[in-house]
Order: sequence, then C-alpha cells, then structure tokens
Amino acid sequence: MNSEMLMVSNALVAIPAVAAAALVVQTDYRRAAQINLAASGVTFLFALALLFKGHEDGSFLFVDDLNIVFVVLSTLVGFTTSIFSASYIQHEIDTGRLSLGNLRFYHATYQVLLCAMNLALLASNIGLMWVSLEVATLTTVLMVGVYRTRESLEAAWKYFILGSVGIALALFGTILVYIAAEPVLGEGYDSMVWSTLMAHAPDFSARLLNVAFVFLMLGYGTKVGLAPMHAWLPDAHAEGPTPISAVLSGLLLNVALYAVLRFKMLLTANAAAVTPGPMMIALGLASVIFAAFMLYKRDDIKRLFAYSSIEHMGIIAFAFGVGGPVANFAGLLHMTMHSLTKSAIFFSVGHIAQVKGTQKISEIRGLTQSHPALGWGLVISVMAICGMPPLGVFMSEFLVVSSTFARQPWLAVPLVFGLLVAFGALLLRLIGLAFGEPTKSVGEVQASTVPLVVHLAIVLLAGLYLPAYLVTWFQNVARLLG
Amino acid sequence: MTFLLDLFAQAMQMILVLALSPVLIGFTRKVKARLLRRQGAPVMQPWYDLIRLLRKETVLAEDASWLYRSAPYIIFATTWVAASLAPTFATGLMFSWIADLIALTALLGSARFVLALAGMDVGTSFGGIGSSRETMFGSLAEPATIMIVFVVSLIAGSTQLSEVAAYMASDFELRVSVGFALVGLVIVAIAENGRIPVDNPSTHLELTMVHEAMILEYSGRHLAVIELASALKLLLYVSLIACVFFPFGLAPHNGSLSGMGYGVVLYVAKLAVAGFLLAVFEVSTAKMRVFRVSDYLGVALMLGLLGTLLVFVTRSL
Amino acid sequence: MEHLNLDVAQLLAGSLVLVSFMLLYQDRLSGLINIFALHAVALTLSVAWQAYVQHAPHLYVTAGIALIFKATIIPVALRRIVKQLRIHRTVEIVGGIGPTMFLGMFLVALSLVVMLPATASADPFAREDLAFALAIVLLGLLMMVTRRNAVSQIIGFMSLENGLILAAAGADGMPLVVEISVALSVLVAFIVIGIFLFRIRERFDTVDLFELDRVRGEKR
Amino acid sequence: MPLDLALIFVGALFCVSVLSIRRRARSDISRIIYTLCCALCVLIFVAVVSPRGAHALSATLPLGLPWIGMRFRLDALSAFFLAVVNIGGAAASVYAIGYGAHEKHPMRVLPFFPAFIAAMNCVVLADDAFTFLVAWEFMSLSSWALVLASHQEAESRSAAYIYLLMASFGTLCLLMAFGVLGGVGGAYDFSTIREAPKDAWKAGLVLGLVILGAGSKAGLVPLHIWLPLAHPAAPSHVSALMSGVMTKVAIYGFIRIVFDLLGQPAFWWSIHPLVLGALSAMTGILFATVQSDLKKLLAYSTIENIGVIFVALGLALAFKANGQALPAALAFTAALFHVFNHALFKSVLFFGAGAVLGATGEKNIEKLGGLIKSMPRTAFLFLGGCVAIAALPPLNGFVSEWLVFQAILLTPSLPQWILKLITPLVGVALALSAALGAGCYVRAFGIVFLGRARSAAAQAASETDGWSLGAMSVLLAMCLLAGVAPSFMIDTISPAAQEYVGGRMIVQGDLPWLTIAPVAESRSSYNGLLVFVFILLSSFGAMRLIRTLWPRPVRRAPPWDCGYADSSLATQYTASSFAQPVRRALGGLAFSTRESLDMPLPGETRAARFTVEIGDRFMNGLYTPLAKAVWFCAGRLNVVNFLSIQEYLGLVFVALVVLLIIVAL
Repeated sequence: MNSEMLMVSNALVAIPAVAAAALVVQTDYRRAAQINLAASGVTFLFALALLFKGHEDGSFLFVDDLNIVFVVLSTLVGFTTSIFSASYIQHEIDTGRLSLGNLRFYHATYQVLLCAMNLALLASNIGLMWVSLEVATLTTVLMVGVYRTRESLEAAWKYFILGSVGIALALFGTILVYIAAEPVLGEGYDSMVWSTLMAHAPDFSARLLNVAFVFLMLGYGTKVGLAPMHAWLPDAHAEGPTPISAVLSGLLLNVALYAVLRFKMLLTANAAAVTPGPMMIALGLASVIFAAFMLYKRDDIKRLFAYSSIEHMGIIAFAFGVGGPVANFAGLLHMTMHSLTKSAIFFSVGHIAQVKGTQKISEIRGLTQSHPALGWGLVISVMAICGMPPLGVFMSEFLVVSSTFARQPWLAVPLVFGLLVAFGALLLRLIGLAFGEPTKSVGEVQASTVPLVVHLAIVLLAGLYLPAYLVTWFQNVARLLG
Repeated sequence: MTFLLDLFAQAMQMILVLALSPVLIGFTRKVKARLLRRQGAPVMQPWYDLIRLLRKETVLAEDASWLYRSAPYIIFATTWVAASLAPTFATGLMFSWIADLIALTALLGSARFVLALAGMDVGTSFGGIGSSRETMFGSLAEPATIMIVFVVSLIAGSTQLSEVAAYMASDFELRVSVGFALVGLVIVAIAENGRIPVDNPSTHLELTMVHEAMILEYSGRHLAVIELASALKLLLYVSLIACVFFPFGLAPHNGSLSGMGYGVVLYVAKLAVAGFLLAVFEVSTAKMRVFRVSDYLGVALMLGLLGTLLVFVTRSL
Repeated sequence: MEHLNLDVAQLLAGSLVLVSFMLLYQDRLSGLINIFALHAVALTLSVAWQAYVQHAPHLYVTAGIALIFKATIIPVALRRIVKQLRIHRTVEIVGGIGPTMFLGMFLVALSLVVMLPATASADPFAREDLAFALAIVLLGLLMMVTRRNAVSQIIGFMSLENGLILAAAGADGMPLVVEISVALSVLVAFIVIGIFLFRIRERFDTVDLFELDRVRGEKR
Repeated sequence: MPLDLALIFVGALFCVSVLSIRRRARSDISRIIYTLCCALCVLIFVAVVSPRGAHALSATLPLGLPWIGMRFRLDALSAFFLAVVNIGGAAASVYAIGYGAHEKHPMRVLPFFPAFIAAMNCVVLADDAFTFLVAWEFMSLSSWALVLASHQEAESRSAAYIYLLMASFGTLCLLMAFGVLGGVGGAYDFSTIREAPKDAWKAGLVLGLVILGAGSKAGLVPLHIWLPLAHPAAPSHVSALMSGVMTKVAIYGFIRIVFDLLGQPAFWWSIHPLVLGALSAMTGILFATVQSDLKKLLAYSTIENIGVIFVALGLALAFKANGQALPAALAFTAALFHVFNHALFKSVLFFGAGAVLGATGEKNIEKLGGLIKSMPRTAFLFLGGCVAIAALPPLNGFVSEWLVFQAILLTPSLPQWILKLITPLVGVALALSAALGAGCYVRAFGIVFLGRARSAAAQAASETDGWSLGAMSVLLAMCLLAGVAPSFMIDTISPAAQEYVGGRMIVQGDLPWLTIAPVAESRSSYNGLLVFVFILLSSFGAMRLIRTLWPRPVRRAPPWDCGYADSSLATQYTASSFAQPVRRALGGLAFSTRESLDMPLPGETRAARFTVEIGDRFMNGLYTPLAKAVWFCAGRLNVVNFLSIQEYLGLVFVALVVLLIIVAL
C-alpha cells in the first residue's frame, strides 16, 4: 500500500485535480494562466519520470508499455498547449471574446480535462477508464460551448448528444465484457482489471466478446472521430477556443483510440473471437476517403484541419486494423506524429485567425509574406501532416502503405487514393493561405512560437532519427497489439 | 602503297567533286534548254557565274551579323566534307570511316541548320518564309533519309558507305525494300536540292520559293560559296544514289590506278545519266503548292518505313 | 422457486421494453415525461428484484438511486423546465407511428437474436436481462433518431441509460463502482442538459432542434 | 573514403541551406551562399570520380528506419549520376552568383537551393528504400519551394500545385513498388531486395509502378503535364537544375530499380519504355516547336530528350532480356551518354534563356530579336547549345543520338516479333523528333537572337554578367569535348554498363584518332575530332583563299528584300508564323489546334485577328476530367456536412444495427 502512495501515476492524476481546485478560486486570469502552465509542466515532468521508473501496478492505476507512450505524449501536448493558450487567451481578453468568469471556468476545466485523460490512460480497470472518458467528454463539451455564441452552442450540443450516445454504447460494451469475464474470473473486481482480463482472455465466450466489441468500437470510435460517427468533430474543433481544438485533436482522440486498442488486444488474445481487424480497416478506410473528399469544400480553416484529423485517425485505425509488427509500429508512430503535428497546426492557425480576424480561408492570403514566422510555420506543419519528408509523418505513412501493399495490395490502393485526394485538397488550401498577395491584417498578436517550434522540431527529429529506447517501446507495444 | 593510293584517292575525290558539281548543274540546265528547244548556256556556265560572283563586290545588309558572314563558308565546308566522304569512283577512301551514312545525313542537316539561320538573320520577310519552309521540308526529309539509311545498312550490315557499296557491288540481289529505298531517296534528293516540283531553282520573284528566299540577301563571294555548296549537295545526292544502288565500277579498296581511272569514267557517265534524267523529269512536271510538299515527302518517309519493316520481318524468317 | 424468480425478472424487464415502446409513440411532451417516470419505476423494480434474487445489497442502492433520480427528481425537473419554456403542450410530429413500431419490433427481435446465443454460457438471469437491456438501448437510440425536440431527445437518451443500468444490474456481482459512476454520470449529464436547455432557450426562444441546425457555424 | 567525403559534403550543403536562413539578408549573402554551393559541388564531384577500386563502397548512418538505418552506396552507376548532378549543380551555382544578384526576395531561393542539390545527391547515394524515398520527395519539396519563389504570380502558384501533386503521386507509386520489393517483413535495404527472389507478376507490378513513379518525375508522356508549367516558373538557374539534372535523377531511379533491383528482365519489360519514350519524344518536340515562351520551349524539349533516353533504356532492356550483352551495353551507354549530354546543353540553354530574361525581362520570344548584336557572347554560347541539342555534328548531342540509332540497327536480331514491329516505328519517331528538334532550335535562336529587335525591351538589352557567361562557356566547352572525343565518355560509362547489363562496348580508347565504333569498325564508326577539324580547315581555308584571291571590301547597305525595302519591324517573320508549316503538317500527331480568323470586311478599319489555340490532349482528355470528377464527388459528399443531429444519430444507429446483424449472422 505504501508503494501505492509513492506511485508516479497517482501524481499524474492528483496534480491536475489539485490545480483545477486552485484554479476555480483563482480570479486573476494571468496568475491562473501561470498556474495552469506550471501544473501541466509538472505533470509532464512526472510523466517523464515514468519513462525511467517503467512499469507500475496499483489497485486502480497501472503503467505498462502501451499507456506509458500515451501518457508521455498527452502530458507533453497538454503542457505545450497550456503555453500556447497563455498567449492565446490574452488576445481573447483584449478583444473581449472571453470574460474573466469564462476564463476561470476555462482554466479549471482545462486541468480537469487533463486529469480525466490521465486517469483514462492509467486506469487499471475498464470501469474506471470508462468513467474518466465520460468526464473528459463532458468537460470538453463545456469548453466547446465556452464562447456562448449560437454557433458554439450548436456545436457543443451536437457534441454532447453524439458524445454521450457513444459513451453509452461504450458502457454497454464494457458491461458485456464484464459479463463475458465473470464466469471465468468470478464475480467482483477481478473481472474488470486489465491484467487479469488479458491473462484469461482465451477462456471468455467469444460471441459475447464480438458483440461487446461492436459496441466498444462504435462507442469509443465516436470519440475517435471515425466516420460515420464523426459529425461532432469538425464543429467542435471550429467553434471552441483554439487551444481546445489542439487538445481535442492532439489528445482526446488518442485517448479514445487507446481504449479501442485495449479491447482490440483483448479480442486478439481470444482465438475464437472475430479478429477486430476488418472492422477497424473498414471504418478507417471510410474515414480516410470520406474526409479526403470533404476537405475540398471547406472554407473554415479550423474545420479544414478538423477533417484532416478525421482522415488521419482513419489512417491510424487502418494501420492497427492491418496489424502485424510493422503496421502496428507505424500506427503508433503515426498517432504520435499526428497529435504533435496537428496541435502545432492549431497553434499557428489560432494566431493566424486572431491576426487576420477571420477563420475564412478565402479571406486569408500571403501569410509567408505578411507574417513569415506564422506563415512558414503553417507551411511546414501542413507539409508534415501531408506526409512530406523529412518529417515524421512520412515515415509512418511509408511503413503503413508499403507494409500493407506487400500483404493486401487491394487494401493499400484505396488508402493511397484517399491520401492523394486529401493531399490535393490540403495543398490547394495551403498555397492559397500562405502565398500570393497578402490580405490585410486586423491586429498584431505577440504570438509565442515556442510550442510550435518545439513540436515541429520533435516531428522533424523523429522523421530522421528515432531514439533506440523509443523504438524498443513501440516494438514491444506492437507485439502486444499482435 | 595502299596508303598512298588511298590518300591519292581521297585528294582526287575532293577535287573531283568540287570541280564536277557546277558542271553537273550546267549540264542539267543545258539538257533542259535543249528539251525546251532552246540553245541554252554552255555547260561551263555555272563556273563562269561563280568566278564572276567572286570578283564582284559583296554587299551586306545593315542588320547582318557575324553569323550571316560566316554562314556561307560553314555551309560550304560541311557539304564539301560530306561530299568528299561518299565513295564516288573508289571505295578505298582515306577518311571514309570518319563518318558513316547517318553522320553524312547529319552533316547535311547542319548545313541546313546554318542556312536557315542565315535566312533569318537580316530580318526580312522573305528570309523568314524561306527558313520556315526549309525547316519543315528538312524535318520530313531527314527522317526519310534515315529510314532509307536503315534499309540499306540493315541489308548491307553496315552504315559505312564504302562497306555498303562493296556489299551491294559484290552480292546484290533484287529486293522490294531496296526498290522502296531507291524511290524514297530520289524523292528526298529532289526535295533537298530544291528542284521542281518542290522548288524552282531558276526563279527569284516567286513567293513559293524556298532555297532562293533564304539566300536572297547574299551577294558577291558569299553568294558564290553558297551556290557552290548547293551544287555540291546535288552532286552528293547523285553520287549517294549511284554508289548505293548502282555500285558497279567502283575501284576496290586497294585497287590499281587503272581501276581508279575506269571508276572515274564510269562515275562521270553516271552523273551524266542522272543529270539527263533530272532534266527530263523537271521539264515534264510542274511545281506543286508548298503545303503539298509535306505529303510528297511523307511518301518518301512511308517508303523508307515500309522498307525497314520489310527488312526487319524478312530477317526473322 | 428458481423458476418463479426467473419469470418475475423476465416480466419486469419485459415491462421495461413495453414502456420503451410507449415512449416511442407518445408525442405529447408532458405525457412523455410521465411515461419516462414510469420507465424509471419499472427499472427500479427490476433492479430491486435482481438485488433480491442475487442477494446483492448494493443493487438496492442502485435501485434507490434510480428511484430517486430518474423516477422523481428528473421528471419533476423536466416538467418544470417544460413549463418554464411553455412547451408542455407542444405536440411534435413523430414520423409515422406504424413504421417506427415495426422498426422497434425488429430491433427487439434483433437484440434477442444477438444476445441469446452470445450469452449461452452466462446464467439465465443475465441472459434475459441482457437481451431486454439491449432492446431498450436500441429503442432509446431509435427514439433519439426520430424525435427532434431537445427534451424528448434527452428522455430518449435517459431511457437508453436505463437500459444500461438494467444490463449492469443483470450482471452478477458487478462492483458498486460502476452503478455509482453510472448514476453520477447521468446526474452530470442532466445538469449539463439543464444548462443547455436554458442557454438554447435564451438564444433561440425555442428548443426545436431544426432551429439549431440553421445556425451551424458553417453555412452551405 | 570517397563515399564518406561525399556524404560529409552533402551534409555541408544541408548546413549551408540552414545557415542561409536570415530575417534580413546581407547584401552579398547570395554571392556567399552560391560560392559555397559551387565549392561543395566541385568537392563532391572530385570525391566521387576519384578512383575507388572495382567494388562498390557503402556506408550506414544510424538514421532513418531504426532497424535498417540510412544506407548509402557508391558504385559505377551512382558515381556517374553524381558526377552529372554536381557538374550541373556547380555550373548553376556559378551562374547564380551573377544571376541571383538581382533576386528580389533572396530568402525565397537561398535556403532551398543547396537543399535541392543535396537532396538530389542523396537520391543517387541512397541504398535503402526509405532513404531513397525521403531524398526523392524532399527533392520535389525543395524544388516546389523554389517554383514558388515568384509566388505573387497566379500561374506559378498553380504550377507549384500541379507539380507537387504529381510528384507525390509518383512517390506513392514508388512507395508501393518498394512495398512489394521489401515484402511483408519490411526488408527495405537494397542489398536484401537485390538478393530476394521475385516472381513474375510481382516484377511486372513493380515495373508498372516504377514507370508511373519515375516517369512522372522525369516527365514521361502522359505524366508530363507538370513539367512545362513548373520548370519555367522557377528562377532560371533552378530551371536549369530541374530540367537538366532532376529529370536525370528520376532516370537514375528507373535504372536503379529496373536494371538493378528487379534482376533479370523479361523481354516485354522493354515495350513500355520504348513506346512511351517514342511518344514523349514526338509530343515533346512538337509542343516545343509551337511554344512562344522560351523557357516553356526548353522544358518541352526536355520531355523530348527524356523520351530519347527512355527509348535507349528500353532497347537495353530488350537486349539484356535476350542475353545479348554487347548491344545491350551499346544501348545502355547511349542512354547514359545522352543523360550526360542533355544535362550539359540544357543547362547552357536555360542559362541563356535566363540571361535574355534578365537583359530584356521578356520570356515571350515574339517580343525579342536581334539580340546577337546587343549580347554577342550570350548569343554565341546559346547557338552552341542549340547546335548541340539539335544533334548536329561535331557536338555531343549528335554522338548519343548516333549511338541510339546504331542500337536500333541491331534490333533485327531480337527474336520477339512484337519488338521487331515496334523498333522501326520507334526509329521513325526518333528520326522525326531529331529533325524537328533542329527546326525547333533554328526557330528559337533565329527569333530570339537574329533579325531585328521586336520590342523596346529587346532594343535596350545589354550583355549579361561574367559569371553567367563563364558558367555557360565551361559547359559548352564540355559539350565540344564530349563531341570530339566521345571515346573517353564511352569508356567512362562502360563499367556501369558492365555492372548492369553484363557487357561492355569494345574499348574505344584503343581505336586510332579518337574514333568510336559501337560494334566493329567495319560496321560503323564515327570520328568527331576529324569531322570537326575538316570542317574547320575547309571553311577557314576557303575563306582565306577567297579573301586573298579576290580582296574586295564588303559594303553595308539596306536589305534588298526583292525591292520591298521597309524598316517596319512588323514585316519580320514571327515565331508563330515560322512554326505554322510544321504545325499544319505534323501538329495533329501531338495536340489539338483551333485556328480562328477574324477578317474585317473591306472598308472596315479594325485590324484582322488570327488566333491559334493549342490544346494538350492529355490535359483535356485525362487530367481535367479527373479533377472535375473529384470536385463532383466532393460536392455530392458535402451534403453529409449539413445533416441535422437526428440524421447524424441515424447514421450511428444504422452503423450499429448493421454491425450487430453482421455479428449475429
């Protein structure tokens, strides 16, 4: 028990919770921003500590190769996003889009969100994971609605309805898994703990697991943003504050994906159950191609990149669906790269929208000339998201496509088609945004480009060189995923 | 000994072609005049003209550049080199190996290239017309030539003219493809030398002229050199046809002086026949419209292609 | 005795499904709320019965929660909201009762087909409950799809959650954690809903969601 | 050791590109950067051509794919292509020292230029699929940025768009090809791929994908549409690199995969390169003939030359497949020789075009003319480039074309009847394109440099700077050298031929007088040196002789022009009217022309108008419909973006029910 108290994972959950409490009472928004930043920073440090501490196993929280990657990633993005949000909200206050009261609420919920996501990632049993995911959903719903404009309300409402339906389906699936496990593991808590579940997965009733996975896939898939459950995603990204868009794309989707992966592992462990691969591949391909075509008609810069998130979540789901060491490795890598790159994109997009005073793509031109830092930042990060070398996404896409084509060419071809169509759309918009005669800007912002640079640096580094221990992790995880 | 003979043959040939080419022109004109019931100028008239032109003062247009002044000599040089490499009366030429049939075609091509540029240099409308048309003719005539070259060299198993001639002389059997090649080469020759029906060498103030339009602004020694070059070109084509398709009487590689003498006599005879036929052909046909020339040359190209295909297919059997 | 328990359990669960059908075709808001209360009561009964049968005291807690929140507080609150919004009389157009009913039938059949073979190994209580629970979930979802009024959507959603709770109760010895979390989540959800109804109200003077769709951030 | 040095220098190039990024540039920064680039290119060149023994060198860096690393390899083939790349790079840098001085936004060019060169080097050095593709795509990316240097012009923006789209299409094709080659295990290093056995259908699949991938980068018809848009849009020294060098890197990719990785070819592999190559040659040159934008013209003629190279490669494949090593070596050598030549003279021509552009600000040749007087040196060098690319002796362009023809003349020995039917047609196509090429460059040079100036800008032109002239003259000197002494080049190439087609041509160095003989002297031989000397001697001799015998001075006078003496510039022949006969006669083979004449009635005072529209069949028939289709689908799917919440829930509901049904069954 004593060791339980000392667990790093506890800290990962506790710090944001405490910070949230502190932020509720904190009135000065500048101080609040600093606290927010500090808390996220400390959380990230603890996550780094996890790297060296390695596995942990407690009664409610546990750490293994799979979630360690997710935790580090999400705390990092949480941290950088908090830096970004500090410089972002300043402008929102100046323009009066957010009131001070809103901001208190905003900062508190931000920490609650981080807390919930860490909990979801670290939870050692399926029930707790589900609860924390629901909390995360509700907090993000509130944050999306924070501007109180009609549009943001509509977005938040849609997000709420679809999200809670999804979460409900997920709960049903969770219960089914319990019922499947209960005859083997006996009544009680054991039948919900990952470690025991994984250990005895082969003995569960396969058919029940299949039904369960249908619900889990659709339920958590809704939060992953896979088509056709994607509808909440673009509006939620577009109407909420940009830091939240960054967190949504960079973190929440991953956390939901993490849940799906866990259950996938469960099913893979059970020989009699249907392999979850085809389902994920189908949903993934659907998302990729659908999102690729949707990109063309977008005129809202944040919606554009929201749809590209759908596309990339599709790619990741596809990769994990294909399975095998290479594809799983690629999937993990792609997920990491995507959350870093996409949040970087939203960092630049946030400031761009503030500078130009609009989110309409048709009204923004020539950024590289008028705002070199933001403009080239956008160019590089969009190139990264399009899978241009030497940036990280290229490596993962290389592995996904080539390994798939080696096995089932007829699966790789539609994927490649989707990638190309999406690239066509993004490139078109990018050239329009970044080049040509610049349009007028409404005001200047003192944008902190630190998070942007950090993310892009990591992505660039990963594209050229993956540190050995990272690789070994990914390979372990890939092996776990089967 | 053979070396000396070869050297002698080479030198002889270079002088011979230079000397004979204007005579061939003159002879053709004479025959034409006769056929038209005219007295006609003496056979040596082209030489007299050349000398006269050389003596005359040279007038250059104001806008003419260095290219314009050096063009005649380059044209002459390339044509002369080409002409002196084609076996006329003997196969054993000193330098016949430095350029094969394809290279000869290309040499003529460079002559045309320079001439066309010269036509555009002064910046008059006539020069432009001439060069433009010359370019089109060339872009059809050259591939046709190449195709014909393919035919003969596939049959002879070499693109070296002397080898081809030797092969044709030694074991010559009648082939359809060779016939095609002959007809094609004749057509090309007529077009390339701007004879009727493609062009009319004896006119100036006609908008359909091609060769004459390009050299419109030339005068004096420049004109003389160009005229000599075109005469050489005609001679070259005639001797090409002669040595490829009627290779009898060619002195062998290390032949005797007498053999060479015999070869020269026969060669002159061949030239005479060719000139006569050309004259007859010219008086008996009318000039065609410029845009029909492409069809006319297309026929040559088709013949060459057919010949090549035939050779390819027969090879497989 | 065993047999009787089973029959009662089935009866209660079946009645839940029946009430779900009533929800499906009730088109008057106030009526809808009452039926939802009924739904909650039925849920409470069946959960309680499960508790009695399984000798699982914590299930009584769940039943209690269901009774308090779903059967009393939420309906009352909803009725008040509806009153304040002055929409308790509104009759909303539900796309063709007949087709909806048939669809519902189909869903019930489907859930039986899916669940019964799947849960062959589990004990009979769980089997029946699960099948019915799935049916209720699907029906709830169907209701959300067919209704366009915010309130009735919420009701549909909560009937769906009832299905979940029924399933959870049916599972032997599911730790208390889950029920409480369910209840809490429903509570939180309800609070959020309340906030939203009022926000929507203050913005659009209606809770008709078609109004909402007109103010998409992104125009066609 | 040479390989390590080369890698270090390439790395240095990357560093240069990073270091060149500045907020506000110093005035002489471009000079510094370009000097560095030039120096590094020369160093790399020296490193790769320095003797390294018979066997290939290889090195591995701990980068790239973790379980493979970044592998590099230097063998005869890559050394040859590296030499080409760096000659081009060095020349472009020297040229740019002068040309880049008056660049408005140097920051839009400087960082990308060294990166571009470095990327091309990496492609040629790469020895595993990942490194290869990274470098390959980065090459496109950096050149894309360079195309966008003039981003204010809408047309260079659209050019950049199409360019990068096509490029990544090609990359994805290559990616899939490597997927097949690498296999399920993901063994992407070339050494493993080389050893791995390949079954027929896989090899065919890879071949198709490679033709799509490398072809789209090299500008093979019908994947060429981006090339004439992108190459002219970039600054001239970059255009020279893209046209002269980058396309060659694409060719290298094709050779590396098809001749090396895929192992022993089947005879039908040669069909696609032959047919597409001939098609490209014809299409390219016909389009070039009717262009009125000088740089576009050059870009189209690049397509022609690429076609020639692909034809030669196709022949090499055919011979190799039938185990005829000697002819295979001949064709292969011809291909590489032409690669080298084209890199040289296309760079010269683009430099010349850049000089003209700099001096007059005009790309449109209809507005130029008479520049031979205002910029004589440029004119001379450009003329040299024209003669070389028009395949006229004694320059190098002719030699490689000649070798290709010799290779074609050997094809009757091929057993397959299909090849027997194709090769003569290919031969015609080549001959036609060669002849048309000559015509095309007569037009280009004649309209731009000869005649009288057609605009004030052309009137005011002045000679370009020394750096540009220096770069051009060095390249032209190499053209002449390769033309008069081709035997050296052939012997340099033969190790690569030995390695990849398993044979070599007879050692040309042994033949007297620098003669070259592809098979045997009795069969065919050519001696550029003597031809050159003879032409020189006889022309100068004739001139001297005549001048001494009849020394009459030359008198200047207004042109006679059959008596229609007029000074109006409008009476000069225009570029379009010059091209008209060829367009009428042969244009139908390549493009769809619409001529419209608006002739005023007698008495009307308005001017008559004659307009010609030339449509690219592939553009109108293939790409435009494709784009339309995508937009149509996008429009149709867009409805999904505007459903109501109920309908979205409906989607989820349907998905759930469907999946449940599937599971239930």
